Amino acid sequence: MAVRVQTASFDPGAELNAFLAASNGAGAAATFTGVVRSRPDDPITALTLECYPELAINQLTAIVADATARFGLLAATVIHRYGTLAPGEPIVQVMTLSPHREAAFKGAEFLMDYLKTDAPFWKQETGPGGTHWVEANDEDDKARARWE
Amino acid sequence: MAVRVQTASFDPGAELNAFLAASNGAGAAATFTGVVRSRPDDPITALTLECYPELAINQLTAIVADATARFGLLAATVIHRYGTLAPGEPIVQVMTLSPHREAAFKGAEFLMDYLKTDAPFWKQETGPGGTHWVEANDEDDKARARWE
Amino acid sequence: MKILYFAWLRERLNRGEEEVSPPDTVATVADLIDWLATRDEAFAHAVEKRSLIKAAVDAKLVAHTAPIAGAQVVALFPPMTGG
Amino acid sequence: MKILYFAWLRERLNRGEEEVSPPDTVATVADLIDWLATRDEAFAHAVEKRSLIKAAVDAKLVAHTAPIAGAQVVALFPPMTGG
Repeated sequence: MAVRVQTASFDPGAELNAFLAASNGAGAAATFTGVVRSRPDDPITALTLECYPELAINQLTAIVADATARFGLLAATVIHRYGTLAPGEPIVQVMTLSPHREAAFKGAEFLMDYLKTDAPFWKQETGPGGTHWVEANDEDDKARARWE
Repeated sequence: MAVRVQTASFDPGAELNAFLAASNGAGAAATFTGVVRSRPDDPITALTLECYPELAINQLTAIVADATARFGLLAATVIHRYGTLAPGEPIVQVMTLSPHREAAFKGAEFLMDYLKTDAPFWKQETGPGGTHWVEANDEDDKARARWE
Repeated sequence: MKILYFAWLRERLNRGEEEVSPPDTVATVADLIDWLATRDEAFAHAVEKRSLIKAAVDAKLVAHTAPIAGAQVVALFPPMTGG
Repeated sequence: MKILYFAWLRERLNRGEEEVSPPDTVATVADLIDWLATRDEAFAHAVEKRSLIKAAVDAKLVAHTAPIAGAQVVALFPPMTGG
């Protein structure tokens, strides 16, 4: 069980390999990697994430403990960056380990849904039209609500 | 869209990084990695996967095309090994890419559920008690049925 | 026509493939299984529970009702357990 | 008591933190927001829609009804948009 909140970049593949190396006989690992997106019709030149690190650590630790108990996970890791990121850079990675694939998938989805609404990060997008704060998304509230 | 059926081992993290490097502005990647499990109460010394490669390629290609259309995936990769594997070695990896996390997760789950029942691989476990064929699992049929 | 066998079906028959020339009356996968069973007791026993036998014709997964006319390779195997 | 502000709330107030000494009648997060609003028009305007303001007391996420007695740090911020 590990939670990391950092400004430094991370290597998604190296993190997955390190997670699997500690898997200790379990069979199923699910990984979610969120990267800074930029589409031709909505180009982004930079994404800045503001963070309240102490609260982020507390919230993510609680969410990981909750997911671990709820889905019987053998391990779970959340890595979340903040600061200014370029398109294509990884923002977040969630990894779960379970004897069976369903719990691994469900655990990773649960972690992502909760951290979207409950972890203190705020996104600010910079594009050709300037810089704006990303608004909280009703879809994210709905995604979280389905676990309740 | 890529399907690989191989006896050679693969590096889960290197595969994830290569997949992300081609992500081309999309935001959400889901990965499932299946590894040879071995528990103290049910130790396995080797797992041998038999395969019918021509049919495996055909089936996996069709499953990936189906998942791509169904969930609007921007990319999907399936890597599946056969031959004799040791505990801890990766067997299968599925990766999906989408603008949004829900489609990425659903696509990866769909691919795993279908390939469990519809791709021509057969597992044989070797442990202290000898070697036996793994029986097809009702749970896997149920998991597949939920998409129909 | 080449027949391929996989997994425990291959083991129980003690062969991974064979060449056969079924008569024209053998039109479907089901017919082929019936016909193979008349020639070989081990095969008849192994395929007793037909729901445990899956089939592919020329590397396409098919139902037992599928025709085999013109097929080069028919594969017979137990339910799949990959992933 | 230290107050922290984040994201657009921080920008609109033009400060990330401040030290305040609310009177004892300010018992909850809601009271604190009301009290801060009386002191500062920009703040009053920024928190007009109270449902858009989240709070943490000593790095624990809380409801507006939570007490602030003894708190060292109260953080106020918009809905979170991480992930």
